[in-house]
Amino acid sequence: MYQVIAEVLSNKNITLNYFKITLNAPEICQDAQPGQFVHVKVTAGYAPLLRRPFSIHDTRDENLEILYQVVGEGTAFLSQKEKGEKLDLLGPLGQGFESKENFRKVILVAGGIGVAPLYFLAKRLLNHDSKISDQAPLKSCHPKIIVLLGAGIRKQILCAQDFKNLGATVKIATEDGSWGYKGLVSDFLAETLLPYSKPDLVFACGPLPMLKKIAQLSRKYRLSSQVSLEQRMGCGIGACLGCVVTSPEGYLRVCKDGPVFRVNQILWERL
Amino acid sequence: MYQVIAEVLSNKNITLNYFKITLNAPEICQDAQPGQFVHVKVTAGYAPLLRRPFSIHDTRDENLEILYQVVGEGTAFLSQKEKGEKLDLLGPLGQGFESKENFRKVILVAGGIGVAPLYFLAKRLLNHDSKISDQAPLKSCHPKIIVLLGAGIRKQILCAQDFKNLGATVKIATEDGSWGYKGLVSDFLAETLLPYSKPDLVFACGPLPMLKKIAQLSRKYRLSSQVSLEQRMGCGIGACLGCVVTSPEGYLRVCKDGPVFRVNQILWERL
Amino acid sequence: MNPNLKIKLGRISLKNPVLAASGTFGYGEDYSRFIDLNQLGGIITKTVTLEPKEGNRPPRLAETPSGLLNSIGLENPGLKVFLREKLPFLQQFNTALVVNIAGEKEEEYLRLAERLDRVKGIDALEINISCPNVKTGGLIFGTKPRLVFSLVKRIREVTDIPLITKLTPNVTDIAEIAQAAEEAGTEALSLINTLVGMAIDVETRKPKLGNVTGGLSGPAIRPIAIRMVRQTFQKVNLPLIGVGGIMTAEDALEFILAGASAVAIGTANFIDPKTMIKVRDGIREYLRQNNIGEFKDLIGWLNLD
Amino acid sequence: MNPNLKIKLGRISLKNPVLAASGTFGYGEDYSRFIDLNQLGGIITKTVTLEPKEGNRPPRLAETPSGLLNSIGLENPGLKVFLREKLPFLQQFNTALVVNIAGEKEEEYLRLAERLDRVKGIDALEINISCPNVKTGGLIFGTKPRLVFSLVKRIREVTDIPLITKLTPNVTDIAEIAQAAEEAGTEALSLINTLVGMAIDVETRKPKLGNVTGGLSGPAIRPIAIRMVRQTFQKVNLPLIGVGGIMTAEDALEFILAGASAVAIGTANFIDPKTMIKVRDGIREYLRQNNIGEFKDLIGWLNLD
Ligand SMILES: Cc1cc2nc3c(=O)[nH]c(=O)nc-3n(C[C@H](O)[C@H](O)[C@H](O)COP(=O)(O)OP(=O)(O)OC[C@H]3O[C@@H](n4cnc5c(N)ncnc54)[C@H](O)[C@@H]3O)c2cc1C
Ligand SMILES: Cc1cc2nc3c(=O)[nH]c(=O)nc-3n(C[C@H](O)[C@H](O)[C@H](O)COP(=O)(O)OP(=O)(O)OC[C@H]3O[C@@H](n4cnc5c(N)ncnc54)[C@H](O)[C@@H]3O)c2cc1C
Ligand SMILES: Cc1cc2nc3c(=O)[nH]c(=O)nc-3n(C[C@H](O)[C@H](O)[C@H](O)COP(=O)(O)O)c2cc1C
Ligand SMILES: Cc1cc2nc3c(=O)[nH]c(=O)nc-3n(C[C@H](O)[C@H](O)[C@H](O)COP(=O)(O)O)c2cc1C
Ligand code: FES
Ligand code: FES
Repeated sequence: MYQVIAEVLSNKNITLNYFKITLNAPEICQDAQPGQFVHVKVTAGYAPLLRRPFSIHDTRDENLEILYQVVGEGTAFLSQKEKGEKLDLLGPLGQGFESKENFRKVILVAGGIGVAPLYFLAKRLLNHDSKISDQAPLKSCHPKIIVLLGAGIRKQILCAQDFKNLGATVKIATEDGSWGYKGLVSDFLAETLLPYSKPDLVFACGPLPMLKKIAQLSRKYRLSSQVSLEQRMGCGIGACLGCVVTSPEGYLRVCKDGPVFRVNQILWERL
Repeated sequence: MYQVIAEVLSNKNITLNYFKITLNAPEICQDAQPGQFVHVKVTAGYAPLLRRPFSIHDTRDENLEILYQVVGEGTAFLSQKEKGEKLDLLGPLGQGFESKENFRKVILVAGGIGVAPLYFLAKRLLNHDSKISDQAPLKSCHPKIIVLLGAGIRKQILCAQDFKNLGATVKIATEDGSWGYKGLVSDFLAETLLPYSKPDLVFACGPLPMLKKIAQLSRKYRLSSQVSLEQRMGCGIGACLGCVVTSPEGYLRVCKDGPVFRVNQILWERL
Repeated sequence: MNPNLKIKLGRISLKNPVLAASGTFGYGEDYSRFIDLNQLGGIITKTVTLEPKEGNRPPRLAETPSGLLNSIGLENPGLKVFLREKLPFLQQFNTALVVNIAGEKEEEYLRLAERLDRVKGIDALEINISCPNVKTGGLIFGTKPRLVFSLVKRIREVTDIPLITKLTPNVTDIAEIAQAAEEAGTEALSLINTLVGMAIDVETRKPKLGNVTGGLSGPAIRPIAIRMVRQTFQKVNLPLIGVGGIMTAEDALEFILAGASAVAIGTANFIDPKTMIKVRDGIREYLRQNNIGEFKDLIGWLNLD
Repeated sequence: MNPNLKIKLGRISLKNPVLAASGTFGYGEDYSRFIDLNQLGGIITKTVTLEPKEGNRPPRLAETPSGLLNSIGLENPGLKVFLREKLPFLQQFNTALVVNIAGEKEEEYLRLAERLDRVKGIDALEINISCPNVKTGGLIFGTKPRLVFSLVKRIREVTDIPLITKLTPNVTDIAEIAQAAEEAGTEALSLINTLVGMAIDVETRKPKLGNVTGGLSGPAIRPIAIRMVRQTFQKVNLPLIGVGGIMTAEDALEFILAGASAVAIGTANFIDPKTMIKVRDGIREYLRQNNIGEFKDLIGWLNLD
């Protein structure tokens, strides 16, 4: 966990309102685990007042990548940062995805911008990254990784080729049917994958309804699933108790106890 | 008086923290009188919350010029506006400089950025501008115009050549003596000009101590002087009563009763 | 669909729910150069007192984060000049006219109300009770339910013009004050007036306002105002005019969902004279998008589960 | 010149006047990864209650213009866990340790004070009186001088640890509450806690906070906090800790010139964990530039003419 002033190396509009920013942040890259996030000060002024959390999309040596969608004031500010400018970051923060046992088949489910943390995860799972956590190596032999990418329309499907380049199997679902399965990615999972073969693990990130559906499917098929949750954050480091979600044992902090949770840690009806 | 969305035609850093911005604002230019100002929304956000007032430095056909110094948040925002961006302006506002009688000799005294409104005034006085107010033509025959420019250091002296090009006599005072008279421009006026020849009118704009000195000299030499005052503004159009200064008959609004006042309209000891 | 924006605050009829807040719009003249006053739901005048009032010494304005401190001090030309020079202008427009009045003694309010009672074209009086009450040693009228009750009741007795009581937020329990005004017979309530604040220039070590303290307005105070509207809405049965930091239609809608039947726009006029028109249009657009035909159906529509 | 930043608040000695405000700094662990806690004037813990408290339902945070609404609801693990798991960590540092306590009944405060009285290394207790008092039907303790007097006096009787009373700004006259606490024997006052506010999502028509209302903090409230510090400074003879919207050294200096002997930083920690260090350094720099050798000479130094 560091507070660093990171230089912007590039900040590109990929498609529609999606951007990728690359920052020089050696310390954060050194420690980063898939599923962790950085808490970013997007402006020097008071609008917005608070930092904004973003998943770590990738690290390459000293360079940190964030994949983000412009949805409001803070992300709009972020999208205006230019090469050479500096950003104040806290990170890496939170608990990432976990995978201790050996496994053969893993499904990654991304809804929209939820793809952001899953690329870094796939990379580690497929051992494309030498830096595997010392405490918890994600994987030792090559597993089969199926990545489901879902979005509203074709243009919103991000990173498909990147996942293929890693050696993952990529499947697409769009709500308008302009690419792949026509419908929600969670329905795709429910209808065409789970009934036929049970994965060892499911990792998911995306909008709440999608995650709820995955929680439901996980109960039905007795899957061990992990999801990355969102909640509006204050401190981002566990001190303010502002970002809680409800678990059977009381409140959990998204920023410190998460953002990645096992589905059974969460009281889904309270989200 | 109009509210216009004006396009930025250029915005140049002239020297140090001084800038000149040119805006396309036909209606405002049409009506503008020397000494009047525009009230500018410098940002879409709430920091700063209020508009910022700036004297009209010049008009050329449809183009309005503002000469400004970056001193805080608002002027910093203004300095970042680029060609093609739009600015929301109210103007022309307030009472400008007045000169009804014929006169032969006029002195214009500028302290620092106070030079801003005086260029437009000199231009009109010297008939370089065809558009002379219908109600109150500033001058009909060519008078002698002496412009005193004062500042801390040589680099802060603005527009000297511009005034010369108009045909005015320009005299300089700098506090460090790096150009012209060494000392305050008001002392220069007091020591080297007023004792020898009485001008018909003195027009001044600059920091408060300078204006106070001019008020004092005006009493001493029975001069009819007009000064442009500053006060923090709310509405800029006379409604909020936020920008008042004290006169013998009560408060006057800088935005509507001024910003140009005759020195004897003001209770100087209350400023 | 063209949603109906008309709304009645008791006996006061507004063609739309957007008014100019007292003290930020003068007596309308200045703003009439920038907008068509006929478009407004109403105009609440700058506070009028019985005698002319000089106001506080400058500087009278200071900016704070998302806020504005003012210490105008109710400067106004007094009732006589108001009636002679300001009112005729305002009477020309097809918009509700609310005259805001204040005094340092109950008698001053009563004299004002009596005199205005005889004047045509005034739709309501707004009673500004944020003035220090000289009799009770400078205590603010609006902070004591007992004083508010007595004041409103006595004004009620001398005039038949609908009364709006404007509440100060500088109190422990605004709903209690609201109830006192309700019992005394006010037709509606305006809330909130400004919160008392202060700012200091650390270089000169002087207060930024000549009067040392001033009233805080602008977006900074909006969450407090919305809460007070909600709190009051739950306790009284009167129409409320929500005021405090409204810059956009969305802000206005927050107040309306919290329980306001109308809104008044203050500080935002300084930033954009067209704010009120834009807010009105934005409310209409929201109703249209949500298929709500009547503005009044939106009032207090807060989803709680 | 190296100005002396040491300051005493009654019996409480601070090495510099910058503290962490309650509830924004947890129990110090999280922030110790980012700053050296030994550099701080003091740490005020998150409120501790006798029993564990679950807090309010999420969402618990909402942003407003220059402000933050929170409705954490005093979530904390309770006294026992605090003593066992949180306190030992805090005791390691060379900085004043202030434990903030709250209860719904007087007895809860008393039990807390009694138990903490026996613990080493606590420099002061901060009494959070912004809790609803169950006995008086949910009325907030801090809004009634009588309740404040009784509460502080009784706590005073059960412990010798210096007491700081933290005042709520949601009152008509904060100085009156301050005086009650003074008479009851508090060593110092902290002001202000958050202002009650509310925000609504106009699309869903739901309150932005699960708890509907919350406490407003951040730069938006600073002018109100400064005014309250000044107002209290003029009425009581106690050292004051100024809190509310401090983001920079300049902001802190406004409070100090208004009469605060120290400042506490809340929301700003979220935005920059180094804020407190920067504020301390900035105060030192200001003293140096103005040739003031002793921090304490600056307190309340307001130029009025
Ligand atoms: C752990 C974590 C990781 C995240 N990773 C990414 C990422 O990699 N890429 C990315 O694009 N986004 C990510 N997000 C979401 C991102 O933080 C928000 O989109 C961003 O904070 C919005 O800021 P804004 O000022 O642009 O929008 P705002 O103006 O604050 O809000 C715009 C809209 O977005 C909603 N919103 C804002 N913040 C959140 C939030 N934290 N959770 C849910 N809804 C919110 C608001 O309710 C509003 O409807 C992540 C969030 C969390 C908590
Ligand atoms: C009628 C009028 C005409 C003006 N014409 C010009 C002009 O042509 N060119 C130009 O550069 N400036 C002009 N000014 C001054 C200009 O308005 C201020 O410099 C500007 O508002 C500062 O905004 P800011 O946000 O950058 O500074 P802020 O952060 O608001 O303030 C920075 C410093 O400037 C002081 N300051 C800010 N506004 C004013 C003000 N209105 N009067 C006095 N002090 C102030 C503040 O007290 C502070 O010390 C004029 C002012 C008035 C009232
Ligand atoms: C400059 C100024 C002057 C004001 N004068 C008055 C007044 O004379 N009478 C009154 O009742 N309220 C007065 N107010 C308060 C406003 O009517 C309004 O209640 C307050 O500003 C909050 O709304 P806002 O945030 O939209 O400005 C004044 C406000 C400002 C900013
Ligand atoms: C998230 C959050 C939690 C808080 N929790 C507490 C608390 O437990 N006890 C308390 O006395 N004050 C609490 N406060 C109030 C702060 O201590 C402080 O008084 C207030 O936030 C104003 O200061 P600021 O603007 O610097 O944040 C909390 C404030 C915030 C923002
Ligand atoms: S954001 Fe503060 S605890 Fe999670
Ligand atoms: S700024 Fe409003 S009256 Fe001058």
